[in-house]
Amino acid sequence: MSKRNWAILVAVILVATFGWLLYGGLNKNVVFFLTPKELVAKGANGYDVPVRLGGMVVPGSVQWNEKTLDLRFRVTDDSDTVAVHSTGAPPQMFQPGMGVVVEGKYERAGVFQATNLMVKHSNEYHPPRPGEKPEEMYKTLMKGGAS
Amino acid sequence: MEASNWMYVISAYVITWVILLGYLAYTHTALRRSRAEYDRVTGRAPGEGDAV
Amino acid sequence: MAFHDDLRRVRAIAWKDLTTERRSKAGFNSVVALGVTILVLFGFALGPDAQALRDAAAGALWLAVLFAGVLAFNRSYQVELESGALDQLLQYPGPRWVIYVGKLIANSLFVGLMLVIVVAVGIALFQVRIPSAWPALIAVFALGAVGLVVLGTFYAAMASRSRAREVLLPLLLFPMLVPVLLAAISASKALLGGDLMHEAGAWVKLLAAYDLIFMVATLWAFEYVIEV
Amino acid sequence: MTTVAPTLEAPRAGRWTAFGVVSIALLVATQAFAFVSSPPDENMGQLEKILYVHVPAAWVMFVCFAIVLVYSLLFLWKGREEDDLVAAAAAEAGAVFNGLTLILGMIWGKPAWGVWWVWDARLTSTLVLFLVFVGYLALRAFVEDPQRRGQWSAAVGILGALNVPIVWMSVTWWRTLHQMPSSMQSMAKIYWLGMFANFGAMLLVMAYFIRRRYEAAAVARAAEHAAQAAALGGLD
Repeated sequence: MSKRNWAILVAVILVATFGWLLYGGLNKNVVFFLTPKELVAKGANGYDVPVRLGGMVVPGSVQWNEKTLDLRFRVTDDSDTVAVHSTGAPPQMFQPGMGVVVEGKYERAGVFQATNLMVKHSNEYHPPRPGEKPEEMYKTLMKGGAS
Repeated sequence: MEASNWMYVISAYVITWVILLGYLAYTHTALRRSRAEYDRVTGRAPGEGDAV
Repeated sequence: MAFHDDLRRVRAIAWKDLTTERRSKAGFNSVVALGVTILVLFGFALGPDAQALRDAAAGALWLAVLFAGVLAFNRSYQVELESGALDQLLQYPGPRWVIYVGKLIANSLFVGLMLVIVVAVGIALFQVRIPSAWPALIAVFALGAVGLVVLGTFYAAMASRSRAREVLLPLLLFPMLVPVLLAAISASKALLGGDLMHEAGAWVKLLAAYDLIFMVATLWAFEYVIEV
Repeated sequence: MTTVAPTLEAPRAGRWTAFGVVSIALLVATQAFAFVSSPPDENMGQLEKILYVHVPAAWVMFVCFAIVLVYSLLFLWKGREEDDLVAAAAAEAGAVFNGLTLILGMIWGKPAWGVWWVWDARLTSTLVLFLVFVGYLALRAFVEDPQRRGQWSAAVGILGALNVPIVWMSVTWWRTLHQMPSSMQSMAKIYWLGMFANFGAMLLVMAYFIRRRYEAAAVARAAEHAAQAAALGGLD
């Protein structure tokens, strides 16, 4: 095989393999976090093992106790909902309706005890609509207790 | 809250410029050194060659 | 016919390397001993908790194989460098990839045998429960070993002939191995835990794809590496 | 071992200096434009302004590694030493922008996500890419013979570039904390404009860096050749 044909063959195989990976090879099967539906579906295997849980904070579910630094809220993926308990002040972008990822353990009592709370931002960037002020929601959350 | 947000934004821009200008300075120093070496080896007086 | 000749040369080179190794068993024995030692050290670091050991077993096994393997890769060129035999090898007719494939085969057998021993010891030390999907686990270990040997043999061709052999091989090899190692560790871990998340399949796909990518790319690039 | 002295053309005095001054000034201008023109994001607030340095730096990093790939292939194909020096210059600039991307991402991650660092696929693969090209630069530092250095680092650069698709596709292949790439639909026009203006300006700065690093390496090689010629009692 000539040097040139050899190089072309190599290039074709590389492009084909990358193409296979890009289209249909991996379908987000590999996850950084579980959704509530997936965590619930694990059943007994999901309890008391360290996992990450990701989903949307259910609006109206957030309870923040400023004195004991207890934060309770529910996380949903529109299919299942899991109650989460975390301590300490949340990241400043934390708010109802926002995506979050929590690290911790799902206890048999049905509450996810989070040791770490992270905000998962969407890929949307927009200025606030008229009348809205950025971060106002966070302030109301942090000052007003339950929102 | 807002003040700390600005801290992050400002430090991001400061670090960007520290790294970019730092690397810029490094490229110029390295180029000047190479040219000096070239001039020394070829026996030309410094500065006689190509301007940086 | 020419291809047949190439295969004959491949076999000759693989045989030569393996014979050298067989004659001096000390090399193989010490590499295996190092792999087991690393496993023991991981055992100390991870503590006595049996469940913690079991969870970390996949990662510890692969890292032990990696660290021990690095020694094997540099060794595979050292014999020729010391005796100046590499120049002779390059004088022979035929394409350069023949040398690479021959060394790949020899290193695969060397690392494969080492892996079997280290994994067997690891399974005992870390109290790993063999899952029912053990054939898949063996396939994952085989695929991971292929990726390790392909990149290790390729980068050692450069590193073993450079000034900073000891540091350069890990520095070049370890980051490049991350796709392969991460996929192998994650797939082994998933399979050992019963694959509750159904993620092992995706990792095996990634592992197989990167094995193929690296194998083809190194086969092509080896000529440029060995000639100078 | 036949190596040709790099035929460095004498650049007209000030031509590249002017290019550098203009590109730096342009970057200052686009950053000021984006900073002033963009209203705070409804969730991010002012943090949205980090967009205009983090994302362009990441894109410029990808461009650098693409240049490494192309010039490494060119060098192996044609054997011109200049191509090797361009690839090396691009790899160094790529490592600089790669490091910048990582640092800016961490500065953004702390207030936006709540953590400096997570081991998700995007962050991890970007760090790995950085280490791959640190290895590339180390290899060059450890090998003296120019022909060997060129061919070896070309092979390492080409194989290293095979990791770029992982970084690029990581947010699509895996479910990560890092968000998916934004699109025209998911991002307000004014942010989009600021991002692209900054990318363009940073691209010019990158070009200037690569040119200057190439020039320094080429002059150094020419000096080595002249020294060799003088030692041999050559024509000089």
